[in-house]
Amino acid sequence: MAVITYLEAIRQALFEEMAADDRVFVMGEDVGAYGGAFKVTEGLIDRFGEARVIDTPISEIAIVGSAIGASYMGMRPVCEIQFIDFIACCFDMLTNFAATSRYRNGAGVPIVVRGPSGGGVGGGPFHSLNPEAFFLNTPGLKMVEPSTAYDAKGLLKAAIRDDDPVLYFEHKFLYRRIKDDVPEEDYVVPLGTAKVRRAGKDLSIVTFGAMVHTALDAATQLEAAGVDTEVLDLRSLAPLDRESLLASVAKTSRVLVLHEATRTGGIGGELAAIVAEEAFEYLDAPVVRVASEDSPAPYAPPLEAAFLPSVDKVVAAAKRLVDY
Amino acid sequence: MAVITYLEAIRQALFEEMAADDRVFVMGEDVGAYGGAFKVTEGLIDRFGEARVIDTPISEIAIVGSAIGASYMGMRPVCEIQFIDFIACCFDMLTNFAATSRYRNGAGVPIVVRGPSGGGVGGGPFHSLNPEAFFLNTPGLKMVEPSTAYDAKGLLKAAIRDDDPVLYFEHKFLYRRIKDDVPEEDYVVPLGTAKVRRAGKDLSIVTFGAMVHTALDAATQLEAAGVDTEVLDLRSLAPLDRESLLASVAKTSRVLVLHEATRTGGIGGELAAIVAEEAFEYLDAPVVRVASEDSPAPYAPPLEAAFLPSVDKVVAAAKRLVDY
Amino acid sequence: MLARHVEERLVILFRQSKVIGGLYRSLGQEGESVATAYALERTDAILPLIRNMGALMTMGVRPLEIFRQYMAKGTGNSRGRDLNIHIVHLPPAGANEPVIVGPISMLGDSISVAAGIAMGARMRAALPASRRAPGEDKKPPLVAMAWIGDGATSTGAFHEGMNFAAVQRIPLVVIAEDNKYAYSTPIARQMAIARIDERAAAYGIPHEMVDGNDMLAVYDVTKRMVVRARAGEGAALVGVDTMRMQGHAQHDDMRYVPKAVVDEWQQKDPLLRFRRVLVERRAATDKELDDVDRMTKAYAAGEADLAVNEPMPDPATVTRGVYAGDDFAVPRVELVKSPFAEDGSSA
Amino acid sequence: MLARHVEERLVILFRQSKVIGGLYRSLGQEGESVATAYALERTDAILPLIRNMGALMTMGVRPLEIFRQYMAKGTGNSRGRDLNIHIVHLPPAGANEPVIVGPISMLGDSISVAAGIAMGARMRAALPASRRAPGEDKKPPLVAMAWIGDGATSTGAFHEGMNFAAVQRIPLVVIAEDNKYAYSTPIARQMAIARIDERAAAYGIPHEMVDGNDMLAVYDVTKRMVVRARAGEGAALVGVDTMRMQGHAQHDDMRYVPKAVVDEWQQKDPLLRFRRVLVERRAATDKELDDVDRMTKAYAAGEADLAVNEPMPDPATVTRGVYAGDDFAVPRVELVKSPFAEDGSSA
Ligand SMILES: Cc1ncc(C[n+]2csc(CCOP(=O)(O)OP(=O)(O)O)c2C)c(N)n1
Ligand SMILES: Cc1ncc(C[n+]2csc(CCOP(=O)(O)OP(=O)(O)O)c2C)c(N)n1
Ligand SMILES: [Mg+2]
Ligand SMILES: [Mg+2]
Repeated sequence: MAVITYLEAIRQALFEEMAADDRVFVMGEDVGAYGGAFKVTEGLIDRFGEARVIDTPISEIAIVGSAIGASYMGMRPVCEIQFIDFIACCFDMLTNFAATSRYRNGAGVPIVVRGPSGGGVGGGPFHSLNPEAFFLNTPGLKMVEPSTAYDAKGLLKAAIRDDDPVLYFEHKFLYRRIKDDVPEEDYVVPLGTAKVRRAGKDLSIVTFGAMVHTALDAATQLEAAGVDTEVLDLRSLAPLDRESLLASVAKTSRVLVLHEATRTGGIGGELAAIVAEEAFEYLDAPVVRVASEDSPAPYAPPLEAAFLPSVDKVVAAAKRLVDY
Repeated sequence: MAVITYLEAIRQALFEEMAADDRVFVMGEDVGAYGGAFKVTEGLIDRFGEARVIDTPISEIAIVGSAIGASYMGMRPVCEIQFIDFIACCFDMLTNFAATSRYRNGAGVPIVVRGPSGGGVGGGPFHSLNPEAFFLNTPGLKMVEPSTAYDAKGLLKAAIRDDDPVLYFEHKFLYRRIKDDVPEEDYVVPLGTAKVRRAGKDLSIVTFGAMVHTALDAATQLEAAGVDTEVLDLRSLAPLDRESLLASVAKTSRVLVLHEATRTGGIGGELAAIVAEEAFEYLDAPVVRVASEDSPAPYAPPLEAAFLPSVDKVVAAAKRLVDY
Repeated sequence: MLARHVEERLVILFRQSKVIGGLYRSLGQEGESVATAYALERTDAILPLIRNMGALMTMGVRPLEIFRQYMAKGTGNSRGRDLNIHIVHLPPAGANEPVIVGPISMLGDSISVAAGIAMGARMRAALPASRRAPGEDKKPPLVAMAWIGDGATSTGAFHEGMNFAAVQRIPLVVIAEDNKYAYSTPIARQMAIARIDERAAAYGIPHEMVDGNDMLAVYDVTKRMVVRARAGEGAALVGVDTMRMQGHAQHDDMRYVPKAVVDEWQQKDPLLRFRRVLVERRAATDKELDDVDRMTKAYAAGEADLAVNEPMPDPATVTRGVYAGDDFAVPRVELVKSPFAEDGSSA
Repeated sequence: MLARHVEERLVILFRQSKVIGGLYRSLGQEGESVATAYALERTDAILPLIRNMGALMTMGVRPLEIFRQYMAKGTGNSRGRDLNIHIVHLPPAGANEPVIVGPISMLGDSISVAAGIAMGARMRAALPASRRAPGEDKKPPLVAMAWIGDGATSTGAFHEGMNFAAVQRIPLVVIAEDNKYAYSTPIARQMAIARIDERAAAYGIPHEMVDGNDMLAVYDVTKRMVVRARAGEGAALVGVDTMRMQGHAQHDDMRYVPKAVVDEWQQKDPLLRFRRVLVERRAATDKELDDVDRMTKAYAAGEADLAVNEPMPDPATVTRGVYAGDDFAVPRVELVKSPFAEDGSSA
């Protein structure tokens, strides 16, 4: 075991998968000589050369489109979107082409599209996106977002080995802030499996990504107030691990859904709907959502702090929920 | 009053708004000489000329981008996306540019982006889209989808006069199938207002667009089975008319959310979440969603029929709900 | 100079495309689809658009497959899930078969996918022998060919794909079809250049314009571009000057096209011209060509009849095969003896 | 030949841009931002990108506005909501003020927005008099100018916007900046053409390449394009040859750029060159220029000091002004006496 950062875990996953499988390659803007805007691909070009670490033009459509083509030929491309916000530029290629290809003609598209997501670092309206809800209504795509270094590595390996297109959202706030134990030996975190980060019996906080840490901090505060909080880290957003979600609700009967994307139209709607539809009999209280405010992501630190979900907001909502 | 089709209602709204306000103009692929792929803009060019009915290159980004620019100069552009599926190609321009402009710098973007949506006409995977969930997580956009000729006209007029970017989804299945009474005099259907299409006390079906008619047919069948169904037509998807939604739930205590987009990640999640969060005490049963199956839209008629929500599926779900 | 048997092959293919294409809207421009694809090797990749059915058949796709698709049969490659010529054929790495990726409706998207296919093939060729499939080493370097309409060259997707292919020196040959209209929009409202091949000037790749209704000329120019692409000299674009002689689709009466233009192009029909050339050069007699015509018509009719009787897809399968793991069997595209079968190479 | 006072104005603007730009990464290429914008009229539209702060100031934006933005102050045009030079100024129709649309980060998007602004202005000019604002009739036809980096010309958004402007003959002048890199990516990995202005060959519009560090040459070429655009002759593109002399942003040490290249470009610094020219032509003495330098440095420092003391935005306002109706007051961009104020026209 070694303690490494979330960022290093991603880098290791790329490195090891490329070393183990010649078909894996990386492409994106500035991923080669520069090692990526956040240095996630640092050192890859030295080891694997220009042919497998491709610096592309500023062309998100071509990055994803050519990855699809290469994957048709048996390759395993991993595309970096420099900031995940720019995934909007290749939305068509992902939703219309990649997502439907297997269904239409049995032509699987084993690509990974990854990039730095999320806020909390003063990125402003164009560098703070949490895009999962954009893609949740498109069958054929898979989506993951890790919250720990362990998962960052294991989920990326699983994504690369997966035969379907996987969107891998890495939370840039966690890149260097989160460190944890990662085994030396090869492992994967299977897609579609959530994980209970903290067991509890009074209340379930269902979340993922950077918000897992917010939830855990809130749980610590709530403990002091006598509330025993369960924190469920979804890890996979598509497919969702419905069993783990429903099991947690069955246990606590109270659900707080927490995500960093803005509230209306966010993935919290889907989660709340699953609970309201399939675990209604277990519910003792409304399903509460805590999320970012319904506005674009602002730049100034005081605004961003007011915009994002915070430990305080989570604690307050959780208390309302247990008092219901 | 005159009985006109849904399609004609849209055409009339464009015609009247252009006649009343020189700042309104239309642009899109084949909207001019040809009158649009579905003939929605037929005759406009004869009356208003090429300068106000602009045939563009196949460039969805440029269509929306130039509309934003023109709107900055005080114009009121109405863009046609030939099939709404192609809105994926300008997703970035809408979500990143148009939606955030007012928030960032106070620069409003009074544009309308409209186009034929939805399935049921054998359009296959690329011509059957219901895209509302793609945009629901982007504050700054408004979205509407009419179910009647009256609303088609009134909502489009409201959208054109609105100072924010409005996505106007017209359901192509309804174009020539739906006819109703439309006043001769000018009127609008205000954005953000739902409408009870059928009052009932046992169950609320919350829906919009073509599915309103499916819901009404189901309600008729359910009546025979002794179930008194309320059908709420949302009309506006952003902003949602929460008051009408909650009022209906308070009345019936049972909610069936119905939409034509695929189930997972659809707008039904948001609707169910609102109900589960804000009307929990009224609920006597789970919030049930009926939607298209989680796959791309298939082409063959037997597949499409199995894919789409049907009257039978709605009736069956409604019965389960009242029997809960 | 083309060998006689090549010309004969061409005419058979061309007729096939004519017969089926006549129903489905490539009237007046079928020639270029056939003549361009004919410049490829059997194992190359094609990404046709809706009007390039001729290219499919040139690569050996059995017409039955196309009828199945048009009729949304459960036996077709998309099993009724997608339209007309939207078929995909990804043969095993070592097979002596073409890579085929049918259109997706979002115009322009296929260019970067085509670039990726050719790039992926190049990467495969660099894999260690142990990683390669039996037979793979014997295949010539893959060239990808994609067709694109005048209108579709206005899309951002076209631009990004072309530029990427140019920078990466990818063996991609793009056939840009100036058929005068995109739906109802005349080319002058689509671009401010007079020659469609100048779209390529922005990418620093070779480009040439050719009379699209002169099949032999189309073949010659395309062949040159294919040869240099295969030799590692990178992407190229061929502009073809032709005319869409019917409406965009069946419902379109084309009233926006001046009658004089239609009449003028009627004279230039590629079929009639090619026939004249064949006869002049004594490559075929009128009688032989009439026979070919009858033969292909009958063949097409037979294929259509076969398709008609095949079953529609089972509604119970509607959600199958969205993801891997639930692999819902996909029928392989049937290939017939193609022009490449006989002589190995098309030249 | 430019009149002396024009040259003097230019140097003041240029120095301003240098001082502020030095902090924020347009080092080595500030000259072209100033010289291109200077070819516009006071009432024209600009859509600068992040490195074109000089263009903002040339149009009269008070430096204070830029400091406010960089410091995320509540007093700035975006009220702390957006970054650096992301400001927007949409003056009332009749005002003698420029239209300014600051960058959005999605590269390429601004091109079609710029096209729409110029098209919208043209449409406004066609409105009946009763619909037009007082003073609007007296304004010259609006020309929009947008800047775009070498890297950003690879985007689909660039292509669609350029093509649209070309087809619609929109008075748009695009300044394409070859500054050798896009972040760390050298231009050779961005495009397979040697001259960036050839991007425009695909659109059938005039294009020219100019030494971007020769401010007078940049001005001359740009002015020509602006004049023809204003005369109704449509869009054009000016390619500027320059060099980004710092990393992409502060964290980037530019180790991917060979030292020799940096040294070579150091010799071509636009400021030093312009200074030499001014002195040679006796437009200014060294002493005068040193004075200007001191003056602008002091001015910038004063502006920065003002901004520092202004309040941050109130967190309670975070959701205000997402939609119309809830109009949260937006401070108008402060304009200062600009070079255009004096002589009406810049030429
Ligand atoms: C991105 C996108 N926008 C719009 C359409 C709708 N559409 C389908 S075909 C067509 C015209 C295509 O014209 P062209 O590219 O010239 O090909 P042609 O039909 O002439 O062969 C249009 C606008 C589309 N398929 N894709
Ligand atoms: C669509 C899009 N993709 C990626 C980025 C990330 N990005 C920001 S600046 C930059 C490099 C820009 O290079 P260039 O256009 O040459 O401008 P320069 O920085 O040299 O002035 C990149 C890749 C972006 N802003 N937009
Ligand atoms: Mg065409
Ligand atoms: Mg650059």
